[in-house]
Amino acid sequence: TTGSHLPILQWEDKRGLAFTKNNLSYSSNALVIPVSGDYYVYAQVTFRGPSDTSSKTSSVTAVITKVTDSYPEPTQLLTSTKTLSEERNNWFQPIYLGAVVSLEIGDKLMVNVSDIKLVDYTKEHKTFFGAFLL
Amino acid sequence: TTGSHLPILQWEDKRGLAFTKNNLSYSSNALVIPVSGDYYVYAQVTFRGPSDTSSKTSSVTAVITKVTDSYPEPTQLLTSTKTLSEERNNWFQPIYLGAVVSLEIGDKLMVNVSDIKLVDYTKEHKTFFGAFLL
Amino acid sequence: TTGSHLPILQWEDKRGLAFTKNNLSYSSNALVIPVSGDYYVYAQVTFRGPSDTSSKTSSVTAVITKVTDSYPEPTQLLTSTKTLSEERNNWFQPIYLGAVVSLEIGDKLMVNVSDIKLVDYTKEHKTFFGAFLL
Amino acid sequence: NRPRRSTVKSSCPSGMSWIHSAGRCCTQCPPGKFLQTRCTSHGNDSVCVACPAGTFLSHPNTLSKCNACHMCDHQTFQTVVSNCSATSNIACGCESGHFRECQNKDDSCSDFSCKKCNTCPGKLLLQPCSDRQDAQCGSCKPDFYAEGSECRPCHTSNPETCGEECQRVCGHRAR
Amino acid sequence: NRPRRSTVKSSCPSGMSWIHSAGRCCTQCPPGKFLQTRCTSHGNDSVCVACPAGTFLSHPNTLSKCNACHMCDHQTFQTVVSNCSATSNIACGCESGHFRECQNKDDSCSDFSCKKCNTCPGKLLLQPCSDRQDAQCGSCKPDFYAEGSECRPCHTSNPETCGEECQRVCGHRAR
Repeated sequence: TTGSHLPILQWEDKRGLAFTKNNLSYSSNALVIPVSGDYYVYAQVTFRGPSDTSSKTSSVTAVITKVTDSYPEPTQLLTSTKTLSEERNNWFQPIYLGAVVSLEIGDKLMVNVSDIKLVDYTKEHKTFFGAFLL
Repeated sequence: TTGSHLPILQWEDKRGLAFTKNNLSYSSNALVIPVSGDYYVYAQVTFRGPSDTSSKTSSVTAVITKVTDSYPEPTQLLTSTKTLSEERNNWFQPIYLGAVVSLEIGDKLMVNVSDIKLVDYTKEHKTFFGAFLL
Repeated sequence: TTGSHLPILQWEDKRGLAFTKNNLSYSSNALVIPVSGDYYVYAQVTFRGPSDTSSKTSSVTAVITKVTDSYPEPTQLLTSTKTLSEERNNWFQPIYLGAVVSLEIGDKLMVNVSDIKLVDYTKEHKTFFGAFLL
Repeated sequence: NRPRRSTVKSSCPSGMSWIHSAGRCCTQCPPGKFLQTRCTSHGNDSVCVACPAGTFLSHPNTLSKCNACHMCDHQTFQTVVSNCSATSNIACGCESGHFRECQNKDDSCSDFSCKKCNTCPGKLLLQPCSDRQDAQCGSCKPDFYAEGSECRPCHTSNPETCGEECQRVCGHRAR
Repeated sequence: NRPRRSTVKSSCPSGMSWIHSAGRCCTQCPPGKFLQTRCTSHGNDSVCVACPAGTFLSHPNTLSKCNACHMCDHQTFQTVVSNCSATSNIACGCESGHFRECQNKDDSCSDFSCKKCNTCPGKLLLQPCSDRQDAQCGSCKPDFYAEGSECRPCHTSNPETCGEECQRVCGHRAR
């Protein structure tokens, strides 16, 4: 399915507010599910522009995707798309995603975005990603 | 109180990513609370337009409403309203809502929207609704 | 760090949908953490304008901040900033924030906003703030 | 399978509600009161208590809490039409010289913005500004000439700029 | 009721903090270090360890983790004014030829966008571009004539398009 072909965000998993515990680990851009069950999965991506004035961005998209050994194609779990009407130069557009999904041990969760150059990576409290077992 | 007079969304509760368990059941457009307690209730509605160019939409609204046997009027639990500044033709506007609310056994939760014709129902990962007991 | 110098919102903690329990108390504009642990912290702020036409608002910001005895400066936990492109007069802009953070007993959580005059305080289901222990 | 008649819950006579924990119908609390203590299976009836200040309930109920009153948005020209009472939520309207522009197309118009009424400068007033509708302006008043969507008084027109329409309306004077 | 003096927590002498689990005041860690192991009630003192690379703490503290350094946004013309160290966060400014437009009206201006400085083409420079303020342009330089908000050099003006202002400023040459 689509979304998975979009660039994948990399995350910091130790420093500052970031942490992993209860065996929910982070490796090669993905959260790895240690125990099968229902998880509340969430992410916020702050997009900001323009990165370079040439490319007129018309929309931004954030997707939380699941990769599993039991199926060759990634699955889009949560998607949020916002069109941009801002002609002004400096714009900010936050996107928040969150929902309960059923996951299996070994499943990997990743965040894909429409354009990595538009992601505000400068402050940990503006762009973040997480999950917790219910 | 208001919000309840707005059209009610219908949901898929079995296929794909959708599921219900622990007796939290879905019937006639509502999640039915099996056990009194505090629940984290959430929903995302992706609005997109224009449905028909004639009706100039100035804003979109999503509301999570509670219907209970103990009171004849529905109660608005969470509401999010966004004005639309997009004159461009194709626009997308996601709205996410989530919070903890105290619910009683038998209470029903529904999602109302300002205009059903503007809701993107095409993909399960773009518009969703759920709740879990804390 | 910044964010903390922005005005702090006051909250209703008893009437209507508002409640506190399990010793998570509310005092002087802050939720006070009773037990160290990981909490899902969230807030929605509905901004609306114009409050007065003179001040051209270009963006709105909501921040969830932590104040702790173990460090003299508040820490920004979650931040969401949205630029406003609406020239029209009446606009609405909801901002939702939510994530898991590790908190210590006695830590205080507050919500700061870029401009209090732009916050829609009229309905409890449009602007809210909460946390629960995982 | 045939929908099993639920033995647990049966409909109650009017003025009463089924209380799950008591397994029987108990009297509802009247508007303005909430159910502080539920009736019990062995006879104690519902204990109802008045809604605290700032809260209300408009209907008979078995709620454990009253609803919080809304507030009017004074920053955007809203005014209080009727205060919140124990039995009814606050009602908001618009300051004079403003009308209500409903946010949703439904009828209740409970979510609205207050917009300035059109004063129809220099125009005939077809319909005055009302609660939910802007004033309707007609054509230009006598001694006013149309310029674009505006109506200008003849006495301010000067010969150089007095176009066709202006000549037609104010003609005799400008010559 | 009189606020009960909390027996649980008493204010500590400077340089020390109340440690809940130890029920006593213990020495704080200095800036640049975090509290790896808490002091205990029976005598072991706080064990402080240096903040790992990419983290910092600017004040004495009893935090179990250091704060993560921010980063400068090179994509929007930000540059590093001072690198993150164990005791202070990174400080960002704007590339030359840009000034900081603060996002919030407060003074700290820690959230800002870098805007291109006005180069005042053909105009007198009243005030050069500074960290937080755009250049202030004056009127047209000698041999430049005003056209709208622009200033155009006389030598590019040609007789047909040389309007009133252009004549006035560059008059002698165009004739």
